[in-house]
Amino acid sequence: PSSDGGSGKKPRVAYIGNAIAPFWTIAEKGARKAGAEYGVEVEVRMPQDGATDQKRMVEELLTRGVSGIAFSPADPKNQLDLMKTMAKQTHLITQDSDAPESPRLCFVGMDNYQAGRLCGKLIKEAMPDGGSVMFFVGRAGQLNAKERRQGCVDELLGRPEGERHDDPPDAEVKGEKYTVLGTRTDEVDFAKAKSNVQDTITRHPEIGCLVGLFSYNTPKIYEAVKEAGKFGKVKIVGFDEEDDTLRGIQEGNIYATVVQNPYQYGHESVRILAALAKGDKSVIPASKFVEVPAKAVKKGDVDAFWAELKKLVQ
Amino acid sequence: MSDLLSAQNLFKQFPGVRALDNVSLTVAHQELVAVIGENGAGKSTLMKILAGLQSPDRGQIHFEGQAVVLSGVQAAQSLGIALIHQELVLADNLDAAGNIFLGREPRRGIFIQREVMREKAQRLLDQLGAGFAATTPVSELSLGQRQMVEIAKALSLDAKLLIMDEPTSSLSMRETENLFRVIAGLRKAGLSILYISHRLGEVKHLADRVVALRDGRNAGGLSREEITHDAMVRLMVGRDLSGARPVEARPPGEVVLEVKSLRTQAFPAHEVSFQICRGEMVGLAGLVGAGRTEVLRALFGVEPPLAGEVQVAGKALLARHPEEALAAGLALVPEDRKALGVFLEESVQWNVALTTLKRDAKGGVLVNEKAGAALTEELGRQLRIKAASPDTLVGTLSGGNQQKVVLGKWLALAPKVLLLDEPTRGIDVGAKAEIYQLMEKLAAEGMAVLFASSELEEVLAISDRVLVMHEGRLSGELSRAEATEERIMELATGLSRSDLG
Amino acid sequence: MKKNLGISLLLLLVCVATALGNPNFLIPYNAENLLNWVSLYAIIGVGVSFVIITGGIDLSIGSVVGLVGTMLAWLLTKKGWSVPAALLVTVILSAVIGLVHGLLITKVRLQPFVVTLCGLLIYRGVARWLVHDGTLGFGTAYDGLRWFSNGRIDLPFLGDYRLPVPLVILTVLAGLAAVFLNKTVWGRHLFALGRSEEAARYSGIRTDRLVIVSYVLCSTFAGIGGILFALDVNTVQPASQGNFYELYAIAAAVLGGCSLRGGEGGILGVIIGTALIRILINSINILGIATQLEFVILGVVILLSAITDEVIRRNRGRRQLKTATPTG
Amino acid sequence: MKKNLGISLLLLLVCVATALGNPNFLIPYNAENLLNWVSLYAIIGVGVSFVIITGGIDLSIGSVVGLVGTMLAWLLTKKGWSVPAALLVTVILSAVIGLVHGLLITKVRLQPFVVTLCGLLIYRGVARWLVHDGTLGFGTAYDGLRWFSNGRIDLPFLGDYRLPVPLVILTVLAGLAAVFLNKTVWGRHLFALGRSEEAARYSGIRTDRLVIVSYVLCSTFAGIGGILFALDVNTVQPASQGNFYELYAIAAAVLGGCSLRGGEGGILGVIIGTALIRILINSINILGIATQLEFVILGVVILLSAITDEVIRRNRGRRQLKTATPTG
Ligand SMILES: Nc1ncnc2c1ncn2[C@@H]1O[C@H](COP(=O)(O)OP(=O)(O)OP(=O)(O)O)[C@@H](O)[C@H]1O
Ligand SMILES: Nc1ncnc2c1ncn2[C@@H]1O[C@H](COP(=O)(O)OP(=O)(O)OP(=O)(O)O)[C@@H](O)[C@H]1O
Ligand SMILES: [Mg+2]
Ligand SMILES: [Mg+2]
Repeated sequence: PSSDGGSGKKPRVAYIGNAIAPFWTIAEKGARKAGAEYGVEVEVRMPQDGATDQKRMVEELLTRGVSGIAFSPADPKNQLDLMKTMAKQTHLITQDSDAPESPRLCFVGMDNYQAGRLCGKLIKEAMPDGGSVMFFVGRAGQLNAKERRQGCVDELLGRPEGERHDDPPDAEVKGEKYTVLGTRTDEVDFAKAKSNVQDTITRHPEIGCLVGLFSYNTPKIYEAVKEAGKFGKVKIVGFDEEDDTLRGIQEGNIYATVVQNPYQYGHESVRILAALAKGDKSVIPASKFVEVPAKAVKKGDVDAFWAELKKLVQ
Repeated sequence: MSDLLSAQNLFKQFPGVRALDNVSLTVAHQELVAVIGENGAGKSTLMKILAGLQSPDRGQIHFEGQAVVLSGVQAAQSLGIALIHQELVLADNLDAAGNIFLGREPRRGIFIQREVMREKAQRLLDQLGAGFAATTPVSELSLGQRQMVEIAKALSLDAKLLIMDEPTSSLSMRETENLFRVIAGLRKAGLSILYISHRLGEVKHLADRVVALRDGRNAGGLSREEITHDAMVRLMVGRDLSGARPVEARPPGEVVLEVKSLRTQAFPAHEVSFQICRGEMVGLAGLVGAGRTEVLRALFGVEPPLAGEVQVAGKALLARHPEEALAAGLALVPEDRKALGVFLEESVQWNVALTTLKRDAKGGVLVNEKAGAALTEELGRQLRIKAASPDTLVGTLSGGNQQKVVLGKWLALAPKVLLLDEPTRGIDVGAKAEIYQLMEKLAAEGMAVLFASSELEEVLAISDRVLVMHEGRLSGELSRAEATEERIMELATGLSRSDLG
Repeated sequence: MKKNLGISLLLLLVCVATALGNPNFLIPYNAENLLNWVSLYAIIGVGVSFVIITGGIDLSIGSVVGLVGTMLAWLLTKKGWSVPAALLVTVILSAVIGLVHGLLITKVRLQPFVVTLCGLLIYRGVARWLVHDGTLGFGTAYDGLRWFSNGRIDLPFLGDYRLPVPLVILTVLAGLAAVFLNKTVWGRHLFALGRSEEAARYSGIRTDRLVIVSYVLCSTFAGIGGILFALDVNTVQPASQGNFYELYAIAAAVLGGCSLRGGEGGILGVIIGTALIRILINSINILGIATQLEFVILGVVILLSAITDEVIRRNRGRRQLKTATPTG
Repeated sequence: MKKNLGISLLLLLVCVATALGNPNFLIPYNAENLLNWVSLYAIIGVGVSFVIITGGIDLSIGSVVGLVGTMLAWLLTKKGWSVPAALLVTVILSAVIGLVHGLLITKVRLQPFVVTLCGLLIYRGVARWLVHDGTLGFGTAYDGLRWFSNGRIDLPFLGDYRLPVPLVILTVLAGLAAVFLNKTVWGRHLFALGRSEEAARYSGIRTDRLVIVSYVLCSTFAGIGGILFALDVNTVQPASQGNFYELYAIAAAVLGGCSLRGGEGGILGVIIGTALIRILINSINILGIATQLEFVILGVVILLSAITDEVIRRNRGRRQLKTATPTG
């Protein structure tokens, strides 16, 4: 908690996520670190309730007075109004998910759809002979979940790059080698996340690969597969860098995870906002895109990645 | 003979009411002391204090010569003081036995011994002549039967001092007689009893000594020889009451209420038929559970009848809801006044004007406060409701005045037929006389009055005609001239004349 | 009413403290936003107060908000319905929901808690199923319609401050509700039945009908609130839209002096209660207090106000009256 | 008990139907998982039934589950406490929470709904604030401890099936609870006070004490459940852990024959109720029905069972009236 008034000399910038999740906790660390480095005060907000909470938080931050906001729109198409208001009153950049039609100054991050494509590639590697796949997620309707999933599906079905489909989350999609069985949601209830995996293993004992779309889903998949004694028979691929996920990769029981480097999202966003607050517009690239690439972490590179992560998060 | 109990200079203040104001009371060994007084005189408060349910603000209590502090029910019980409550307070999800021994279950360690409990309870109930099993859930017992459970519960305590706060208010004659037999037995066994009742006949029959309270103060006492009806009334109200109604019979008018083959939900197999005329006052007598309340409720549409034909002033009515009955010109003063008759947390005006809201509404929708105030004023005067102002909460009024509020609520609608269920239950003599006068006046003005009552004295005193019920059936009809206590009991118990002989 | 005095003072106190802590509290932008939110939440609060006055409860409000929002977005953007048709159908839907609650409670004699708990589950499930958990939004095509939820009316005498349209809607609805409750025969009957359903029936009041009406009103207000919430945020996520709103509404009603025992409460109190909740949340955020403490502070304030209320009531001696005259 | 017959039959029906629909329903893996979940949820259900029998309600259960889970993970992994110390403190914490509820309800005479609604807000907020919304996990260091939540005991006569440890814990706790409720004087007093507080008080029963005990038991069971849930999922997110669990628990209790009016209910019924809910969810999932319909089906089943219950009760009442022989 930052105190108001006294430290008023330092510009204040805000960093807004789209859910309460470990992903955003790591991003917060990066944002705070950058805040210290660049001499700005950082306000971090995570909405419990998606778009409704975001709107309220934005309004309150604008009232509180901030010189810049890094925003991860929960529903970019429908939040244009809100972003216009923000852009009018302060410096607005988007991060994590983009809203190209909005008047944001730039976007920090990587397309979740591309991350999904990357995930699809990993599934193919893990399961070269083909098989069936089930997705697990907290909220299927949330944009990042939708894009990650769609990227993954498009990749698995061998659809060409640049061709974005829109498959309903719970429908079965059959490709030549790979079958996507559907998506199970849990409303961020961890117990439900786990029992969803268990029920899937019961229903589809021959399933090939389980995919966790939200950061906590992968460890829950790991738990359930472990208890079912199915390590090796069922592949696990996921997103984000939870400790349990990385540990699973070290053991070789999780094939790989797609990491988006949330720490860097936070850090870069605040760096740019800090510069903007001081009137420095040069930080905005012409492409309006500050890429923080997603990458795959597999058994080979997990140790190095983890060490690096620990260093950053300390 | 030393005193068993001696309470000296008790004070008890409630917000706005001084319930006890320097009251003293003694009870000797084996003595039966009756405490009388008008509604709100402080009788129940005094008894609650002696039973440990409430603590006095000031005053001393000695029991068997020792100064005692009655800090709770258990403290009082362990001394040997037991209370039969005026209000029936039972847990109706338990059976009779469970209620009788509630809080004092026979136990082994922490476990209940159900069988032992049931046997003991059954013995107590049999002793009282209550014809039901100790395993009967209380939810299935009638009001009178519940009262028996309360009494059995107090008896089970093996107390030295038994306090009975209006134990007979919902008992029939026969049950009352049973109770009196039990009381006689207990006294022989050495118990002392404090007995409260508004039925002065009972008091006269039972009491060794009478103590009267008035407005929370001692108002004197009477020894066994001095006990007469008039003397007691004088002590209670501080003046003589005018005698009962004039005896001449009114000429009956045309029929206003005609009931043909009415079948109620409680007694689906039996039919009830009768007629009541304009200006007639008809008593409905019977034992507890005979179905009187059921008939009244069915007529009023609270519990719609299964079948039958009812005509009010020539118009057919089979009410599915009280609203329909009201529209047809019926009104019911229910038995359970506090739960069903009035809204205790609301004011006198609020209560009185409730039924006329719609009639007086501005544009048929908006509440007309002025009309309500005028009505309350008018009825308050007419019924002589004792309340500080129209804004006084009804819960703070005495029972008699609450009953007047219920009556007032209906009189404003000028019903053709007034139904009353136990109109004077728990009401003191003074207020009772006023209620009777009111009923008389209404009848004289042409209203048809049908009242159910368990007090034979009352039935005999004010009815033009008596209907008697037995097990859901109308077992007889007696004209004023025919009606005697004996005849009514015969019909109420279902005995024919020859059986009696 | 005297009853609202304490909480009004508290509201004032919070406002003054916040304004001192951060002067931006009073700028038009914040004031308008705040009033906007207060209005939206107060609409559902006013609705639930009818039900609370009858001694009932409605746990399904949040799910109704979610379902109505989802339906509206779905009808407009996926089914291409016209605006009036979609509005009409969603409002009717919510009224029908209330009707079903009322019928189950009065005719089948189920408990309000059970009925509306099932409602909470069912409507949420239906909303999610309808759109397969997808997020729906109005995009930019319905900016005209959205005026109802985020329009601002310029008034000459208010200077920089403008009047949020939802506040106007609330004023109209709350005004009607207050007249209904305090001035009409039905309102009086509603209070009577809240005090004692049986006694009300014995007085010739059609209690069943009134109970049904109160549930219909409650759900309808929730439905209207649901439409405004959806329009205001412009996007609806069926799994979370409106989650827990019933608790906010009930808390506001309790803060505002409604007794869950029935028979007590008023419209003004509910609005003040809602305002207190929203302003507390607002000030926590604009004063930079940790957001996580939002719930803690809210809970503590409600608890303290309930305690104060009870202590005052007891001193006034009304309680004793109640225990002095046990009923039934 | 006759009362549980209907729901037991329904349970059987759902099981048979699911087993026919997907034979995997009966394989050891699924059976064990199912029993595991049933046990965890039933523990909190048994807890809440004490409170429901007194005629009260506890809305804070889910937040207690969240707070206890968060505390446990925090104490063990961040504060480096020993396992017994951390377990002890979390259980005591939950008991103290129940104590506070009980005191507020009996001594200050607040309504259970209000007190525990505030609890719901406060404990959730405290949990989130404690770890700044971070997710905490036990990692692999506590696999021994986790045996309590996901251990399986091999029994010779069960063949491939193993006994989940939580089921053993539930059996012990439920057994104690059942003996307490049905065999001891306290249990009987609890039922009496649930139906009529006055009757109990006038009989010299310390009703306040009993009410407090019931809230302490409820919160403690929620705390034990919270520990097991946290261990079972191995990570705790304070903002969502346990959300809505009070509603599951209350729904299970209602399904199992507890009346929210107080004075009625039993342990076996609650367990069967929980089993029905969990098995329904399981079968929806393994039969491949859309997950979104889970809530709908759950809501409809609870509603239907409440309606059936009420209709049976009413018919029974009518029959008794008919056969009742009037005394005289
Ligand atoms: N708990 C209480 N709180 C406030 N006032 C009370 C309480 N109990 C009794 N009173 C008041 O004290 C007075 C005495 O009441 P009490 O019940 O002792 O009268 P009573 O003589 O038993 O009357 P009744 O014949 O109607 O039973 C009444 O005015 C009553 O309203
Ligand atoms: N709600 C009820 N539940 C069960 N039985 C009932 C109920 N109401 C009445 N009864 C039964 O119906 C019968 C008739 O009762 P009712 O109250 O009509 O008798 P009554 O003659 O008016 O007696 P009372 O003197 O008690 O008023 C009794 O046997 C009673 O036990
Ligand atoms: Mg009395
Ligand atoms: Mg009767």
